[in-house]
Amino acid sequence: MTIVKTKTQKTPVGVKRVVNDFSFTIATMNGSGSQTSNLLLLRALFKMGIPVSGKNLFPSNIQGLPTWYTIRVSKDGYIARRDETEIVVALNKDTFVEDLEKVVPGGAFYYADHLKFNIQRDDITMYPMPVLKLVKESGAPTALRDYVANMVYVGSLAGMMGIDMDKIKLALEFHFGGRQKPIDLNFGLIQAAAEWAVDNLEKQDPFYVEPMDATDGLILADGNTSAALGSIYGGVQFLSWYPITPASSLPEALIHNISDLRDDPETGEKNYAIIQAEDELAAIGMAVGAGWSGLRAITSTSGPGISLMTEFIGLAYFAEVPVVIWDVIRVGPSTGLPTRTSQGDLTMVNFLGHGDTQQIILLPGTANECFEFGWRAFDIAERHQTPVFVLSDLDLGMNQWMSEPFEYPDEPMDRGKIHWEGDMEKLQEKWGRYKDVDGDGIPYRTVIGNRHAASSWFARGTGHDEFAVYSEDSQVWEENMARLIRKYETARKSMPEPISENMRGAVIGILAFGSTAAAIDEARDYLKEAGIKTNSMRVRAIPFTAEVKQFLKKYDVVYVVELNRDGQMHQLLTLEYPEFAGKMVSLPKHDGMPLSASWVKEAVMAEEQK
Amino acid sequence: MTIVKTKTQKTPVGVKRVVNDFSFTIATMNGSGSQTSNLLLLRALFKMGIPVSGKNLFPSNIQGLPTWYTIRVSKDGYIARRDETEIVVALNKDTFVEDLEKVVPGGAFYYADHLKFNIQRDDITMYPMPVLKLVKESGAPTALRDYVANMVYVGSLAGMMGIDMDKIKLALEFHFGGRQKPIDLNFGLIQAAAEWAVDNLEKQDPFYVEPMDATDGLILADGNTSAALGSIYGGVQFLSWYPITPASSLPEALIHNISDLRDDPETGEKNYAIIQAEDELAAIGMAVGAGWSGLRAITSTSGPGISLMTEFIGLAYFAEVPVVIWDVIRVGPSTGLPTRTSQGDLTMVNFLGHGDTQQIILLPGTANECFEFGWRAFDIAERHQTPVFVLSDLDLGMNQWMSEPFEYPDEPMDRGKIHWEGDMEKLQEKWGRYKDVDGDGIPYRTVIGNRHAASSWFARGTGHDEFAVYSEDSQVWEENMARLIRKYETARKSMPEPISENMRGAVIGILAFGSTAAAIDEARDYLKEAGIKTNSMRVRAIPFTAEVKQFLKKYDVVYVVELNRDGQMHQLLTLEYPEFAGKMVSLPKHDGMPLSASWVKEAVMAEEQK
Amino acid sequence: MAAKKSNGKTNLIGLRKREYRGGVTTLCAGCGHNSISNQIIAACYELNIVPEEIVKFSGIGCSSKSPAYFLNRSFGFNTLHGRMPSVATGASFGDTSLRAIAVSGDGDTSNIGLGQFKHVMRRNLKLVYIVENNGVYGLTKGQFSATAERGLKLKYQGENTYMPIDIIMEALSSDATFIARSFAGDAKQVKELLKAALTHEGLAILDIVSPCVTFNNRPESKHSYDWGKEHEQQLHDFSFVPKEEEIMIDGEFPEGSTRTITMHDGSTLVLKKLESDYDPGDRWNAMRVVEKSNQEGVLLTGLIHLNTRRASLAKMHNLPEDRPLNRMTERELRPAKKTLDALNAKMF
Amino acid sequence: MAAKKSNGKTNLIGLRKREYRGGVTTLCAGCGHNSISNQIIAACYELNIVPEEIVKFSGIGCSSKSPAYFLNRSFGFNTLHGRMPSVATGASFGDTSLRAIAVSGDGDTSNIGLGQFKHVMRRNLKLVYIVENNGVYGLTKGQFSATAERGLKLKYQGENTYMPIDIIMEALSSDATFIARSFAGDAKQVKELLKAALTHEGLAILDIVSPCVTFNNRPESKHSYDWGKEHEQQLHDFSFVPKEEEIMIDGEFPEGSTRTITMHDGSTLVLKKLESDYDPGDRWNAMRVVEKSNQEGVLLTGLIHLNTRRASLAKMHNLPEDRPLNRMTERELRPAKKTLDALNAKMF
Ligand SMILES: Cc1ncc(C[n+]2csc(CCOP(=O)(O)OP(=O)(O)O)c2C)c(N)n1
Ligand SMILES: Cc1ncc(C[n+]2csc(CCOP(=O)(O)OP(=O)(O)O)c2C)c(N)n1
Ligand code: SF4
Ligand code: SF4
Ligand SMILES: [Mg+2]
Ligand SMILES: [Mg+2]
Repeated sequence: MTIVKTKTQKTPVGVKRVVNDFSFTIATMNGSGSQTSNLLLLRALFKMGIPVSGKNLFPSNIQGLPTWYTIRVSKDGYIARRDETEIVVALNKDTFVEDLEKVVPGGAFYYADHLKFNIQRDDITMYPMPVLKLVKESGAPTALRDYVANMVYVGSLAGMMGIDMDKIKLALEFHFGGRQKPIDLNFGLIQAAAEWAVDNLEKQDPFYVEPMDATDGLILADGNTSAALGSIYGGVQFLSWYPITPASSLPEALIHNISDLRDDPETGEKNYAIIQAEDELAAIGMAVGAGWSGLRAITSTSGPGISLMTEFIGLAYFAEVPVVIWDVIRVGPSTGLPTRTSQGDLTMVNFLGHGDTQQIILLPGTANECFEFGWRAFDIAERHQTPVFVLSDLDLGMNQWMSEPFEYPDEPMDRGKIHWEGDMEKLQEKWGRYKDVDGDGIPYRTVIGNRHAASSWFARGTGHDEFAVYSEDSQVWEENMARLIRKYETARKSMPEPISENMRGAVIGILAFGSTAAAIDEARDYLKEAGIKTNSMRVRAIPFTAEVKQFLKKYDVVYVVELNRDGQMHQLLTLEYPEFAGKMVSLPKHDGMPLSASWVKEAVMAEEQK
Repeated sequence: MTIVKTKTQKTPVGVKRVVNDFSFTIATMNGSGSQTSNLLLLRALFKMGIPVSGKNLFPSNIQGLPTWYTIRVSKDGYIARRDETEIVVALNKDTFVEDLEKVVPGGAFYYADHLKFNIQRDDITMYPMPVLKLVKESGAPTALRDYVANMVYVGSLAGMMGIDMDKIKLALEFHFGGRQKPIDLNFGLIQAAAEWAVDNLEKQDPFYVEPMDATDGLILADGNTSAALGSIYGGVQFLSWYPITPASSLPEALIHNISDLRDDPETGEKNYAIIQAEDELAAIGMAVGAGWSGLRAITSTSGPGISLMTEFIGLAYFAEVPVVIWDVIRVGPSTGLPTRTSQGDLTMVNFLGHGDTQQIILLPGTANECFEFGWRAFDIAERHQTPVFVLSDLDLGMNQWMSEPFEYPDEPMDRGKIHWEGDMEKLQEKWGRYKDVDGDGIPYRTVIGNRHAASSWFARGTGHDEFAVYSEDSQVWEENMARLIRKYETARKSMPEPISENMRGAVIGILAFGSTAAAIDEARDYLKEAGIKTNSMRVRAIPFTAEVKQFLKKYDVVYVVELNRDGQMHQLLTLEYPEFAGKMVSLPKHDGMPLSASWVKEAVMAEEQK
Repeated sequence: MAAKKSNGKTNLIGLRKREYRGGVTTLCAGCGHNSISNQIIAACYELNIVPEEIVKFSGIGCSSKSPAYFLNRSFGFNTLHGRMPSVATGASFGDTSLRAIAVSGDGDTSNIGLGQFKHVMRRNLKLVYIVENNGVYGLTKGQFSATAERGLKLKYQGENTYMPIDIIMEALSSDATFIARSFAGDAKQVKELLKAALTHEGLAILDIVSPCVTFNNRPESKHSYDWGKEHEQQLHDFSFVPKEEEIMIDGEFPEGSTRTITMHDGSTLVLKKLESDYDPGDRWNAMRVVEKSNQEGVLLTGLIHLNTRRASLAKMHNLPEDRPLNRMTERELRPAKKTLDALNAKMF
Repeated sequence: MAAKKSNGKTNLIGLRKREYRGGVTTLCAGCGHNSISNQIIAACYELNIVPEEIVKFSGIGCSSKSPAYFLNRSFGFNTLHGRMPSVATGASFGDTSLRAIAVSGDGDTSNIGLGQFKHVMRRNLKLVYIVENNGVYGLTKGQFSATAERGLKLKYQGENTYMPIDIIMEALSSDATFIARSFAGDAKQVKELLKAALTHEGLAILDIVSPCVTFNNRPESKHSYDWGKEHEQQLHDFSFVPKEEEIMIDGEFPEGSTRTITMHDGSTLVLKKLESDYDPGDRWNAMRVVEKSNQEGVLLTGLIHLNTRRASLAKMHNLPEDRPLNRMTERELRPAKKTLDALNAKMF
């Protein structure tokens, strides 16, 4: 590795450096290719050992509408979204004015100098960047100019804030998979921009980055890719999907990674199949078919797709077909805000399907957990022969998260109770597909291709007895449905347990799930500073495990924080633990944004002061 | 009207007559045409002034599988299903043995004498009927013989129990719309059978019917027909549907009745349109389109159809389109028991649609109410510009119910807040489709065809501001969603209030909804006899009105009785009133049968004795 | 001789062209969908349609967003993915005097929406149904739709292995009553076909190849501008003559080389023969010609099939002609009180 | 000379016919669906298929119940209304060595299921897809389905006003690889076509007119026994010769009047010319002939189209030939531990 040297700005006299503790936001237009440069910055910072997080705020549009990317560096390791931004990079004339307003006093405003606005703010520093000029000088082919223009801000920021050029190079090499030509072109421009900035701009803001070692051993990954990889390690055999934001990148990551990891290196043969279905009705139908045939089957979608899958989920629940459904939630109801994040599908999924149903729901909160639940969901689905939902969200799924590295599955695959020919031979009594032999509500199943003459059965969504024979008998119906409750209760015992964080002396609890963990961790620190000590619990599955009850029991008040309007987790907790309803306080937020610690802090403080 | 005279059996010596207080069950094969004779009996009894109810227990099959029809006569006016049957009429050899077992000791067993089984019971009376012989003698054309064979049991029962021949004739005339030929053929056979029975059978059982005047002014109707008629009086303008048991007879009744009531008598022109859609996705889509265009639109279905409608309901909720959806519930999950009754779609409908939604649900409990909610649902839907669900069930929808007569709407049609050209002219400020002008959460709408240049707007399921303009703004989203809660709270105030029945000194409450009312009323009498005084409340709508809370507050214990596995009404009440969770006891039953009073009594007693 | 023209500033009903415009497009610069929107604006302007007498519908996709970018003064409903036909069907009964324009995408129509697409053709709903066909899902970033040709290779998506669905063949097998194909790059033809479609008393399918410049515009792709420009072959030189105007056929073509068809409202379609005479009335020939063109790798455009004999959906419903259903009042809609007694008497 | 026969009690794999039976039917006596079930039993018996090597699928309807009434020893899945194709697609990957038989109804396929029907044809799933076509929804008591002819009058339903969907035309427009029509009243042809379909390496559509005796069997109805018997016209005298047998064409027809087609597994289809020679390879001619027969009110039966060149869905997926996916174990399915470090290193 060549060590790259470039100049960086000196700290101005009289300014107190703010190091590794601020946010900067890049305002561009959708479809302008800025995603590459933003990721470069994020990765370079991460490789510098600085805790970092990036949030992409994009419109439901392909090209032309405003989009923002915020990067937060935090020496304290906070990775939640912040409401404030110290630095703004303005490349979009349509939002120039509002972008300028966003900068906190004392902050900095970088802008492309061809965006001519006669507005100034004297409480911040304004840095014009000669984007067109530098691009022209770079010698980039005309077709690529718009695209590489984004490197100018990378370079400018690097020079002005002190981002390591080495690390940027690394990130570039990673991004271009080692292809030298684009690496050189882009890096040349970055360097030129950095030099230009150092030579021509006068640093007045106090924001700097400096190397740390706080990201050692960590990874930077988005939840959808993590889930895809986890599924591959979970032995996924069948994926059917239909494109939808923000879920598409899960199957797409699976498609782009599975060949290398799973194809037979000699023959190229595959032990899985992937189908882009004609819609979500078909996607879930295929996955249910595959699950029934003995494959580890998955589909992924978002709210509108879940709605369309409703009837099939009821069938899978009742015919007891293992299948894994990832719901990467966006803001609903209806088409809603397709590019905004939400935790709003919880009650719907919990009660999904007409008639009495109970769904198993996993709630990952980190990229690492997306990987883990990626494989574990198959074990749970096959063990319990039932659909398993994994509820992620746009923020977790599509943004880059700093996380513990993926861990290799610590348990062998659990294919559940499945009889093959040999098992059938050994049976003492007549096998019945829906017979509760072990008293745990989970029967034994067989799958197609089993050549034992007594192994076949006829699956259906209509009433059936223990031998899968059609039945309209009242008692048969009631017993079977009661067994399904038993099965659910069995599942409860092996659900991923919640994760708690404790503080000595806390009498207040905060309960949450999924992607809001980072904001809550951070908020708890602030609350502590404000004299309010809290313990927190992050629930990771429904049905709730025993720890949830203990948590609710323990505190005088428990704030239930979540990203939806109706406080859906609060609703499910109320239903399950009405005895604690009096001390649960619902704190829902539904603005489509990743949660910020300051909102949590304010919300809790407001309640506490009541 | 000719008064018809036939002989009836004398009471055997030493037998204490049981009058107008027993049940009899007719066991036949599906598709054998017995529905006609069963209804004849039911109607004749009703016309005799005897409180009566009929329950059809039929398989999911067109021809050949066993089917039972139970008629209960009750001088006390009880119309719930009973678990016991005093008399069985056996015409199906496949179930002969089990049918024989069903008769309570002291009861009677009528059977077709060509069904040769060498089984006897000496604790009941066995009455063979020479079905084939009498049919042959009737001179019925060969093609009709199987069909008219059912008249033999009508006649036999009439003769032996004392059913008025006049009334049977009346019922026949009604059934055949006055067509003399079939009336004569059938009536001839009935008379012959009655005479044969009186002459040849020796009455030993004590069960008789006698005229009363307890049905004066009442009607006998099934819920689906009632709903259809109510909708016609509600000014239904658009119906789209897809066949499904047990909902099909609602649109079919509408189709068969609307022409007479609504077509222009001169031109034959229609002010409504009906479409059998290709599936439920299309049925709801059409209804939503029609509702949006300013028509009173309805669709009806059962669980599987509701599942398929999920996404459109979310759209209608969020785009604020009035539409009425009847869910005639059958047993789920999945295809379940298509011909069995249930109240199992409650939580699913309540949380229907991804994202945060709140659905308005009406819960009729009588035929009269099906009529009323038939028209009222349109008013509620248009007033609140939202989907309105009406949850009926197979028992209420498809069985004949004694009920108060239909009442003409006591309120003028409420088309809600709708602006036409003239209204637009008068506006002082800019009209906005989603603007909460009145503070009740309900905005003003316009519909297509409005020629005012400022009246048009673009409906969508995506985020929108007060002027229906696309918006991804956080605050706009939150405010709009908060307004939808406001609207729901406005709706709460005008929901049909619950109906209570009180007893002096009761400290126990029973809360229920829908078709279970009859069983609960009856059970309360039995409980009283057993020393347990109860008051009851039948909830008729969600959102719950203030009375519900008062009821829960008032009693030491409230039993929530319903026909599903998970106690779904109990769940919704717990969610809304967790403070009373401690005294609510869930008593769910999910055997697919109409509820019986004895089950309710036993269930409550068991709890009380705990 | 040229046809009668408006004064240039306003059309015959006194509206300016901008009164037919919509909001500013948010689609990509160069997207085929934008040029189709422009032709819709032009066609309605030139046809002198009152914008309030149009209703717009769409499903979900880039294409389906476009109704927000034309005819701001018309009502519109941006429905669900693949299920616009059902909403349009229901809404059409509100006021059957209106005309309806629907925009859908190839994914919207041929993937998730195939069932509703086929069934709305069966019903012959009076609707101009435009499929803005680019072979990909634009809005979700370029996955193959069912109209993508087998063997098409896209950078991120790899190779398409399935047989394509041909919108026109589907319309022909469903016996739709107006079937046309065009190309967003052929503005004049798009506009003339739109005008004809707007006068059709039934379902008019317009399958318009509308390139997605962002995800599927490589020259070898059958939905690209380049491919379209190189391979378009017009069935005829098509023009629409509104009923107000005299039909004048200019002298270029010898007699006998022109076919004229009269629409319900009296307008005329003029089809000038190009290579061979084509009879859009012959559905079987249409199938043959379309399949041949597919096999030869030609983008055949023009009015492929027309049948003016079948009644539209609304016509089958015997509704009053003089006033729309959605203006009816309680007086008409609620049966009189006296009828109820008779009904109650029947309830036994 | 007759083909080789089994000993009469068992077939060549030693199974008795009753080992191919299912549960007792609950369909109406005389229902066309029952006779089709019987032919499925006969075809599988005669083809010496191991029942465990068949998988059955169906949607919802009377027809869709019938898989419970044949092949008790085969696995089966009675899925959702109209959505059998997707379930069959997913399940087919469990073990691609199996053969699959699907039963659907006309409502199941042409109404709610039209989209999935069309898309499964595009994918060429290896599946015998039988449409038991009676023009009505039997199980919900006789409402019109989309295949009911326009103008059909039923007592309770009134008159059908919509254009019918023709399953065969849909299959042709979707370019399905095996397309046949038959009539439940023509048991022999049904059986021979079934055998051929069972050896086809792709999707085989069998549209079988199967009268609903309870709701749609009046002689004037196009889905009735009477109508079928009177109007059936066979395209050819069709027979199937399994690969184990020598092809012997009996002398009735002069040379040149017989067409033989070899299937993937080496079996042969023998098509004897009746009125004119018919080439099932020519899709365009098929469309013409089918449409002509529809217009003439003829029930044209036989093998309408066959294309043995296109690869089946499974083949496109490059799966191992030697063992089924659903028997693979952790060793094959979970990548080795060492691969994870490399992955983690890439996560930045
Ligand atoms: C039920 C549902 N599934 C998926 C999506 C996501 N989605 C939005 S647009 C689209 C595809 C649009 O493709 P097409 O109709 O071809 O339109 P284009 O963008 O190419 O114009 C999809 C899959 C959705 N909105 N709803
Ligand atoms: C989603 C859904 N909608 C409606 C139904 C009710 N349903 C059951 S069978 C059937 C129609 C079956 O007709 P067809 O496929 O023609 O079969 P047939 O009974 O005529 O053989 C319908 C509508 C259902 N089961 N599921
Ligand atoms: S992504 Fe494609 S279809 Fe969508 S707006 Fe851009 S060019 Fe048009
Ligand atoms: S109703 Fe019709 S389709 Fe159903 S079993 Fe009876 S005859 Fe067959
Ligand atoms: Mg497209
Ligand atoms: Mg049918």
